[in-house]
Amino acid sequence: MKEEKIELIKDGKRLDGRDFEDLRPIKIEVGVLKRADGSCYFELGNNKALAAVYGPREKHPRHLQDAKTAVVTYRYNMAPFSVDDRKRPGPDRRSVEVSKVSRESLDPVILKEYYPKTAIDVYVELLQSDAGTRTAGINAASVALAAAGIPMRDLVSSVAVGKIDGEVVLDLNAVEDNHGEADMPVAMVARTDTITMLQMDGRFTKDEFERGLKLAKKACHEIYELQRTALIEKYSKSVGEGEE
Amino acid sequence: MKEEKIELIKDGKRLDGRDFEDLRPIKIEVGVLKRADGSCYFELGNNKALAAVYGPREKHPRHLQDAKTAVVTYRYNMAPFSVDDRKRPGPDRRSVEVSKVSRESLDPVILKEYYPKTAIDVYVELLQSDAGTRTAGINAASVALAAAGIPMRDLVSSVAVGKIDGEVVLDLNAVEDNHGEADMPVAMVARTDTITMLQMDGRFTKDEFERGLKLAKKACHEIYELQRTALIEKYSKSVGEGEE
Amino acid sequence: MKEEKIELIKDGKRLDGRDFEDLRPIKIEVGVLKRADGSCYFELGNNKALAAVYGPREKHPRHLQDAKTAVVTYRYNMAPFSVDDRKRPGPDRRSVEVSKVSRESLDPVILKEYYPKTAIDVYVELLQSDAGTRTAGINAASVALAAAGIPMRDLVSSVAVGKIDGEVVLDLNAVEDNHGEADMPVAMVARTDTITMLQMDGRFTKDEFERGLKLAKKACHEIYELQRTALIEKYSKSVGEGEE
Amino acid sequence: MGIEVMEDIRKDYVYDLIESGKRVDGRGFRDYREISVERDIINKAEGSALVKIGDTVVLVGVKLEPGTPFSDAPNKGILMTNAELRPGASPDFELGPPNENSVELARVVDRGIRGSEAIDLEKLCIEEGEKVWMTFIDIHPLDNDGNLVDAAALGAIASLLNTRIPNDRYELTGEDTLSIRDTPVAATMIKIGESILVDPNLYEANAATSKLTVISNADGTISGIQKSGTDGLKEEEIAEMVEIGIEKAGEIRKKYLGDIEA
Amino acid sequence: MGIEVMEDIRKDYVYDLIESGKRVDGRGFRDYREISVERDIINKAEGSALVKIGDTVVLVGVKLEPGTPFSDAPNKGILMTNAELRPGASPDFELGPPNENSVELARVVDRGIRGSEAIDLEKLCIEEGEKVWMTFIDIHPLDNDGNLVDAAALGAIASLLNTRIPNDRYELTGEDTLSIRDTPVAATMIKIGESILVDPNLYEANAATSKLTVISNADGTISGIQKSGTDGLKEEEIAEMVEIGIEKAGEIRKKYLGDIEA
Amino acid sequence: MGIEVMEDIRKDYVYDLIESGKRVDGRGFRDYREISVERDIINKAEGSALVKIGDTVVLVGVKLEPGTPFSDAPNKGILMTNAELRPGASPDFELGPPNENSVELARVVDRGIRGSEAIDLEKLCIEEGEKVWMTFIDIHPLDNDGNLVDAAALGAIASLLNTRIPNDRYELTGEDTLSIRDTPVAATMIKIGESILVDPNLYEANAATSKLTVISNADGTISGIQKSGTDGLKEEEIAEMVEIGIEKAGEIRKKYLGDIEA
Repeated sequence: MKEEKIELIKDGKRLDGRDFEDLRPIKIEVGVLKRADGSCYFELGNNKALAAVYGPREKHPRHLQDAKTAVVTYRYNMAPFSVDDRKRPGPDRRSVEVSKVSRESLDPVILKEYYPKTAIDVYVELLQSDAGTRTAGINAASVALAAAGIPMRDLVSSVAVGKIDGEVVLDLNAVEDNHGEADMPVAMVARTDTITMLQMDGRFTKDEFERGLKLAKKACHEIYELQRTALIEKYSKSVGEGEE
Repeated sequence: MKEEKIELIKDGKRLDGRDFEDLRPIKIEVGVLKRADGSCYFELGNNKALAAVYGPREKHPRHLQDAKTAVVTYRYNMAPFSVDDRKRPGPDRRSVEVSKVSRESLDPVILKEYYPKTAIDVYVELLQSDAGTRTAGINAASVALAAAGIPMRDLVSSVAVGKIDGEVVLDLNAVEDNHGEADMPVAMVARTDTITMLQMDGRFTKDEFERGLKLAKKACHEIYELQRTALIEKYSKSVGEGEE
Repeated sequence: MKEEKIELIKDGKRLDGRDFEDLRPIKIEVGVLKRADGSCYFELGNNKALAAVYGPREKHPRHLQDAKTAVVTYRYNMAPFSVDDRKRPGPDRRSVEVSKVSRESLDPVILKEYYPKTAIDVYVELLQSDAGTRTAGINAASVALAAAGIPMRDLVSSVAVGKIDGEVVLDLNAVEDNHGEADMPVAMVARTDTITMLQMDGRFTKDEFERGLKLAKKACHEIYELQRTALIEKYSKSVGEGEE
Repeated sequence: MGIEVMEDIRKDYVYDLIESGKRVDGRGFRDYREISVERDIINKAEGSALVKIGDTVVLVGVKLEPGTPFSDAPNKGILMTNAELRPGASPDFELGPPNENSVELARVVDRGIRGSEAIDLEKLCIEEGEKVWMTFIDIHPLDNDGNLVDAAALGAIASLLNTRIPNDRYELTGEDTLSIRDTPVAATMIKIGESILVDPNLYEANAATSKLTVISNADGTISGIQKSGTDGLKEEEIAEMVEIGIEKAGEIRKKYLGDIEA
Repeated sequence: MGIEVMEDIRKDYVYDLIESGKRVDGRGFRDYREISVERDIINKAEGSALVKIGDTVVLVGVKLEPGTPFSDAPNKGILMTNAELRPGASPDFELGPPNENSVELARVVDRGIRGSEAIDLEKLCIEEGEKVWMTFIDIHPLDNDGNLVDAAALGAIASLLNTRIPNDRYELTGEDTLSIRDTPVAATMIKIGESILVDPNLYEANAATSKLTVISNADGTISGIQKSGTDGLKEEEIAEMVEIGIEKAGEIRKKYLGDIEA
Repeated sequence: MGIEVMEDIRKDYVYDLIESGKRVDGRGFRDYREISVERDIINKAEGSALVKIGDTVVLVGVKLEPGTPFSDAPNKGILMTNAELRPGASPDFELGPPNENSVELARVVDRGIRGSEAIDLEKLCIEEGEKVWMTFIDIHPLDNDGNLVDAAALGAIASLLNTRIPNDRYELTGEDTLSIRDTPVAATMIKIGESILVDPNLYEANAATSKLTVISNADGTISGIQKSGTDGLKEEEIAEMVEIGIEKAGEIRKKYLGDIEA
């Protein structure tokens, strides 16, 4: 946060022209990969996330199987060229933590008990990053799980809120994140308003926190509709084209 | 050894006021941890060692089980803040070797054949270090094993001897170790005078070596009494308090 | 390639006095190790390669067994002191690739189906290196496999060709390799002229490539005879000495 | 299998008790276990604290070393927070490199300190662009009976408040005390059934499916939140937990960090 | 076991088809699947290309950073080529550090570029002996339906042809475009039965026991060859494959890199 | 299981034989197997030696490279001793990073050299605080038939005695021979039953439950001791072993290092 102070809000608008409560442009493509059982490409502004889902498939080695439920893994990975300074390949502490909270964000909706002893593996690649990558990844993964035919209670939708120049705003981009005062990624089951991921850093008053959470909730509803629409379109197209 | 020459003995006394054959102050606490099956906190001068013992418990993965005996592991670890220059976390070559010789120092007294296919795991944390850490660790581990109820032939006691300013002395501290001429850590079953660990570096004449070994032997007897007393006190207190 | 231009051919001869189509001196010793099931020491000029073969033996862990054939592993390793700048111990990307292509160079001749579920392990140590190490390693390994009694269709022989000062020549040494224009290691089953390894880097015209391949072929036949002779000599000696 | 059955029984027991308004150790839902904080117990560390919350024991040590600043912050010291779940502290901890739990523990504590700007990193600059103080906070759990994160966060700030800058050792001059501007304190809650409990012990933590850690500052602002676990929480529940978290942090701050001016 | 039986049946099917002169997807033996190359799609990379060959998709990104030259080449930039077989791209790829397949993929692509001297490394010297541009080519397969190497090699040279030197980001001056002097293109062939097939798809690649990749340049010279697989090849077969490889590379170069002056 | 039974039988055989005063290979209890030392066999190394003790073969190579001194010893060269138990040397050695046995082997050899101060590290200073010679001793067992440590230690000192300083390669000036001031030699003994045996071969080493290595110098002083194994030793036994060790080291030194002035 705050390397040098730059003005992030001018005349009531953010640097990229957005209002405080605007999402960046979103683009969703379902079923973009051949090999994966389910996949989704999700763009959020300049973030490009690709999720591939495999499973339910045999979990090996066997001693990692769970006799009662499927074991869900989630690997968030930034491509080396996805950021200004090349990222060294391989997991780092940040990606380990992001993978954990992302997995937990999806865990409540996956009907894991239907497939004991199996693995459901979610791989999320960030091909380009501009802040908000974990939320883009969760949105992609949620759709990819559905596309893979994994039985789910519902979709999960995710977005971050933050604070820049003293204002609570939606969906920070990288400049806003680097020079802002707080960032709070949220994931939720939009239909039931159940929060499945919540992290925060920077500094919020309790009031700002509550306003932020409401803002995130509203945006998650929007994202949920986009996710649903993308899945329905894909499905009707498949049916229309006689695909399976 | 010997970065720059400093006088380690003045008027027949060592820098910390000890005589040649004096141990540093020792403090032993038994059963200091809740989760471990047995534990011991052992202070030797400025060394603070904590041993936790788990087992006998199932050894996994299974292919590492021994059908005839328990498998003993011993991990010696220095906390990052236990030394002047922060130690990077994780095992290094020194700790790998110390763990090996420490395990072998205890191996002869553990009745491993009573618990085939199991694991007996000894974890020793050096929270503060001032030379002689492996001996403090072995003393702690030996008591923790007994406290865990692991059947043992006897306790193992350990101390180092060394050479400073040409004199064979007991139990070097860090300044003496860094500027001294030799260091020799010894572990033994005090009651049977069986030596179970012996290492030496620096330079000793054969005579110095023999005198050193005798000095170590004498000190191990002292330490043995302290270990025994600590265990008895703990045990009587437990009984007294109606604890188990 | 080409650090600085130096003249590699003078008066039609190479710097070490060889003609274009000359191999460096070769020395082969069979059965040089006691512990290995088969072994071979192979010198090619200043390269010193030692191959040790173990197997067929039980493959563990079991989940790596193949129910139909033996699993062949091949590890190429340069000793730290085998090169001018000390090589850090442990596999690097180069040795991983060399190990793969070397294993594949031998795979076609090993009758792996005779020993399902087993391991055949080939370990090649480069004790001194002077370009052409992978070919020396394959030659050593091929003989060591035969010496271990592993059933084989035939021996594999290997050599590199390259281009220096515009000429296609056989068996580059390190100076030639560093300042040359192309290098192409080849392995083949000499008797059937079947190529089992082929790699190339630098730049060749199609014509140079074809001439190079012919040159390599001719040299592999020479090497094959040396390998065969070494095995026969060892065997007759063993019989003569009443050894097995 | 036997172990799993035991665990299920234990979870049921914890649940049933809570349904009837009780906790396994008799505490109220909003009560912490007994807390103690001992400072400066490791003389090799620049700062240290041994924190006990019930039977949970965490040792935190702070070390400072000169190092090179990051190129995008040439006049700032560097903060590194690390946690190792040493296998002696619990039968559930395994040998090996940091796993997702130790990484999360370290990063949550780190973000709390960073977000509160408790350490004035600019004061840790020795020579701009060349040399700054690297501050290592090492979290070393000794006994895990649940709620490591609150103990670790409390240990971290307690250590920092007593940290000396080792100018002498590196033949440098400058201020000898680390300047600390705020006191972030973590409070962790779980939801079991419809109840919210603070400071879960190990049984409770294992029985719970969602957990929320709230890190808050002297002025009541929040500088870190982390939800974990496999179940969701409602907005109202979270709001309530944040409220409780701030209150509990205030009590802990007053009682255990109160003697220190921040 | 079930899976292995399936695989054997599939291999037999591929074989039988080829014996009768056909390929599983109806192509001729010397035909590539449909190829597409999209450039400059990752704005954080200095150069990038998304290459599709049939259903195989590989993303390649190029990054440049200042670094220290090797002591034996003080006036030359450094080229590093890396490939990660990300587990999302195939059920056969596993998590973990690079294995022999990813190492081989990266090294074959690397040697093709190095052998052709496509990059003028001397132009990447910033200050002799002190600072040079390090050029990282990162190969990131997204979907593996066979023949990753041709897609990766094509993606690498396509990316390089559009790579900008990020002088601004590092407050340096100099030329802003990477100077590329040649266009190495890989063509991969397999032998099944007595037939030679170009651009094997995944079924074919799994059925084949030997594979040859030939990397050739604008002038028809060869700058890389790699045989892999567990069966040998005859000299005549290799000669034929090299010939085909050069021809195919020429077609690909003209069609997909043709708009660029090299 | 079959293997374990075989091993037990073999151990019993070794024991019984020793009880009757014999060794498996017919040697006396105080006899080494045949030793040979070949020097300077690796021309890429600055020093090297191939040591055979019976069928045990160890190759040791010494490399020197300029490097940065440790900050607490700015005028001293650096010594690094490394051992890799290469899997070709024994069916018992496995691939992978150094394990406790290879670490112990390297460290015992290292301590012997360091304790004897055989290398004058101050003479390896090139420029105080800036540049010193880093001396790498790499121990590379080729065939393990027991007692690697004595072979490795002998190989190390034999290599060092012939080590050239590669000033030319690094365009430096200075003395070209490494100054060696002492010749530490290791002698290893085991106890089987009530007998002490020197230079255990593999069968004997496997049958023994305790082992003692004594490293001693030209003047009869000791510069390293290492006990290993799972059984204890009595003070008198150790004293006897130390006495024998010094004597044996003297014989080896005279015979195999005697032509060199130390």
